[in-house]
Amino acid sequence: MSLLLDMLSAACLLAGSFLCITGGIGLIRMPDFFARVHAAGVTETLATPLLLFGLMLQMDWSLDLLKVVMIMIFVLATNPTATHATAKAALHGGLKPLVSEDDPNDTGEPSSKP
Amino acid sequence: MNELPGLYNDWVAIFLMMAGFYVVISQGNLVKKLVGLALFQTSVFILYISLGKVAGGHAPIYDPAIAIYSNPLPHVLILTAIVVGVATTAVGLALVVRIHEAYGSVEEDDIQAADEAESTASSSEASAEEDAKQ
Amino acid sequence: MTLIDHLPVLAVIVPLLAAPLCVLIDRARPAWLIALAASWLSFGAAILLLLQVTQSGTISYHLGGWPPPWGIEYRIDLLSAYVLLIVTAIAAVVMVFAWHSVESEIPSERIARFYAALLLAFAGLAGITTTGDAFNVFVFLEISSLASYAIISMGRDRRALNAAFQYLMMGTIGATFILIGIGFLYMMTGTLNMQDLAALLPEVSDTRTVRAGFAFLTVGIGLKLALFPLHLWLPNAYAYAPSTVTAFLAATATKVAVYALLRVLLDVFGVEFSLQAMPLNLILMVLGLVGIVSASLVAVFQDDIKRMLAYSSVAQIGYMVLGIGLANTTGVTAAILHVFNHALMKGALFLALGAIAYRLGTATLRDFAGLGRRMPWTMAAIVIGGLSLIGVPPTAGFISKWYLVLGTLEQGLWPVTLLVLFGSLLALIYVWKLVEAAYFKPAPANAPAVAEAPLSMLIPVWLLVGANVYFGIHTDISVGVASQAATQLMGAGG
Amino acid sequence: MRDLFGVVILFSIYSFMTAALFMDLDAVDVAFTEAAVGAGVTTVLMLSCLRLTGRWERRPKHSPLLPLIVVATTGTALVYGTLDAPLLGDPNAPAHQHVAPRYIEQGPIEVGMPNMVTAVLASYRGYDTFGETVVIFTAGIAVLLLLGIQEGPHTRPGRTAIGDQIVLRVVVKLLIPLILLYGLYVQFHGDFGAGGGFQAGVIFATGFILYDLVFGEGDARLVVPPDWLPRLGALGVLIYGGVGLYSLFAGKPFLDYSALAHDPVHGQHLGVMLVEIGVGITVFSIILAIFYALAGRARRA
Repeated sequence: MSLLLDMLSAACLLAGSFLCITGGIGLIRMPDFFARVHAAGVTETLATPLLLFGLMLQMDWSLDLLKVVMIMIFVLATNPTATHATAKAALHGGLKPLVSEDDPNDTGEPSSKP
Repeated sequence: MNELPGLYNDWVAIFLMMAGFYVVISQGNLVKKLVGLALFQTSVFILYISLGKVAGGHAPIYDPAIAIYSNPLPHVLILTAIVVGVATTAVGLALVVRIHEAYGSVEEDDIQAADEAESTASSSEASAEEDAKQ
Repeated sequence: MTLIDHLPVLAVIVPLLAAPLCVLIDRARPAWLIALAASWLSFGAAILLLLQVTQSGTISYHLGGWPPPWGIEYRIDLLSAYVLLIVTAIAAVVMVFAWHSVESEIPSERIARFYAALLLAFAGLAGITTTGDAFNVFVFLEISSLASYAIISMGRDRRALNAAFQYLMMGTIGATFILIGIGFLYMMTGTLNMQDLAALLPEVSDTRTVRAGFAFLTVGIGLKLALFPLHLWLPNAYAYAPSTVTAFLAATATKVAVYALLRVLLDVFGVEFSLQAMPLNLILMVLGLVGIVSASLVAVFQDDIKRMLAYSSVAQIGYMVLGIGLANTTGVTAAILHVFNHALMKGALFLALGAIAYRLGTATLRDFAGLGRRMPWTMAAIVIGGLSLIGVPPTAGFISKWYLVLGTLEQGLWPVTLLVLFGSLLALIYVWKLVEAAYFKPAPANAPAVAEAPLSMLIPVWLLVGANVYFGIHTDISVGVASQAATQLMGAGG
Repeated sequence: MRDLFGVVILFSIYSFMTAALFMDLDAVDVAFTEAAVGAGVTTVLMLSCLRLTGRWERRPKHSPLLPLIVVATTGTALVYGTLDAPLLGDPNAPAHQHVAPRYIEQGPIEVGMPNMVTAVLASYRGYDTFGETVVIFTAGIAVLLLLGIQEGPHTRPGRTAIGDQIVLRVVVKLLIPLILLYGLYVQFHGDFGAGGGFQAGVIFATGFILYDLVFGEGDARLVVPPDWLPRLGALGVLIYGGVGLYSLFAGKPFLDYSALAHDPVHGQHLGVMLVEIGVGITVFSIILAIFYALAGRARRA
């Protein structure tokens, strides 16, 4: 049983870490603002709960477990909201998503500038 | 233990400190100077906190199961210092806002130039008046 | 414990708690009355403390009831009681002066908060002089500095803002250096109490860490002190601040920094380490001399009188540092004496200037033309203050210069003596410029009619002028205490 | 980097990293504070300032040589200083030998609370913390002297700051009660775990700042009128000072909490709780006042 828990927890942690790294790479490497928001927001909304879940599997039933659950709820509420708000604000501010793959200058607005 | 790995914490803190210090004295933008100052102070905090660490120690909250704690005194000092840091930053930002309103710029060069123009204007005015009298 | 036993802490917390009261009430006149009462109470406490210390020796007060080095200790010895007396005396006098001056220079809805900030600056300075804990010095230093930045920026000229920002930058760098220095010392000794540090440092004083800590503390205090190459913030800050603020800070802030330097160099590290093992005495001497000569030269060419006196302050700091650098008892006595006397003379001069600014609105050299006849009492005060600045007998300035010259001769450094005298000569030139303008130039035809300053300004000015003359003639108190304090300091380190 | 917005955000990230590092070095209270203050409050204040002064920076013209020399000298001096320093984590370092053991061994007994940092902060070195409270109060006075504070509205304004961010508004509305509740938890749990008056004050202020940012001008100000804030701050300092004065008049030294009750340990506990409340009130009101002052300017401009 504990071996199974350990393996599951390790898998969660590894997956979470992997997503964190890809999110970071995406944040730097993606061509325009909205793609970056996607990388940072969407990826890490999954990454953080995975990491937390991995940690929860290692814990006993205690107050600390409850705290981690609350952190998870908090992150799940704020992270997508922040991403959504940022993207919406950018759209309001006049940034247009990059659509054409061939020519980054196509959109007129240099949206890759933060 | 070898000396090198045992001191790297200090050196990292020193490197960060000097980065902040460099920003403070070399940059012309007042907001950036304040960021540099905050960076400088925060890095000093790292130096302090790392000197309070005891190998194998735990956070200094009493628990019957724990025997070794890290030193709580640096933590207390740095709590105070953090407050001092944010207080300084707030006052600095308020000053920057007022400077921007008064001078229309937050670049040190512009402000210096405006100040000098004002000083020479008042003194040349004075000498002109003296000339007129004679 | 009776109330008398609480004097050390009362001298500091009375102004410290009066400040929030001012904010809570938020009306101009009650705020002023509170500030006035607090500063005079604090002054009274300081007098009693000095008496107590001269009679029964050093007082130690354990805050929170925890014995040092675990708790914070207030430790009043002769030196701190002496400096505390000066700071509280100047604050008490300045508060009397402040009412009219502040009313004319600060927007009325901000006066109450202005007094709160002034009280905080004062309480911070008083806290530095009384505490016996190294980290507590940093905390109170920041209280006084933050309040000073705010009240300096209240000057009417927009350049006051820039000056305050420069001061904030320099001051914070200085404070952070001090923090680093304290950190290094704590790293090597494990204590923050100054007496404890003094006891533990000799064991580890050979280490590079202690030497670096020493260097950072000295440079940090040097920044606060406006020691010669680090003085750039001072002239602007003093020139553009409101008159009350200039008078208060010029007479106290740098003095407290000198106190901190004395405390750290001679008490915590001890004379042997600071002035003999490290080449600091030479450095201090050279910096002091360069400061005296260069700042005096710059002062000669200033048109704005506040600026002129600010540069003169830099030069006077040079004298004090020179006194410390001489590394003999006479030199240190001279430095301590000059702390006292310079507070009196600069306080008098800047207050008199404040009175003139109250009547005229500005204080440049050309405004002074013919003022000797129009504001006779104020100008007479400036002349006597100026004489004291030059060091003419029978003013207080003479006494401290005399001890300084004695100190240099004791060390056989006659070129230094000559330079000190040269500095006085330069002071003569810039003071003469004032006198010439005021008494020998006719008032310009279109000059506005001005009356003599109001009595509430003249009394504080003449109190300080009177003190200048009094301590020039009756030297028992000032010299007596200063030389005892110097002997204590020099003796502490061997 | 010419974009100051980026600079500020990077600083915020740096601050957060530092907090993580502090956590690793066992300084939980400090980590908490650094995250709340450095990454939170400082960033918000800096951004409010940028909104007024402009986002872009001009390329500096000065030669970087002199600053480099100064920095190199200072850095060398520092590295020189560390050469004889105790190594990281060395339990025999002088810093851990002299004063600290008493805090660790006696702290929980003499002051009666498990969190040694709170014990040292509020009792052994309570006077430093009093000074710290005064520092933040001073900063508040300074900012108000410089910027003034806008009077609050008397009726509820309709317009919001950020257009039609429905998702944001709903989530924030759900979160704010939790944030305030958490602030209270941190305030009163500081004796046992990480936290205390300072952190609680910051968290509480953050809740209000968030509300003000999302729901636009005025709403938050109806709840706490801006012109009350400096007085509230003063009140906090006076609570702290009052505890000190009480012990002083009871014949014990200033801030000796054992004067507060017959049982010294009980008195310590009561005293620490009272002064933490004072700290919390001051920090909350001053941080909020500083934010209002900066944001109020932005709206007028």
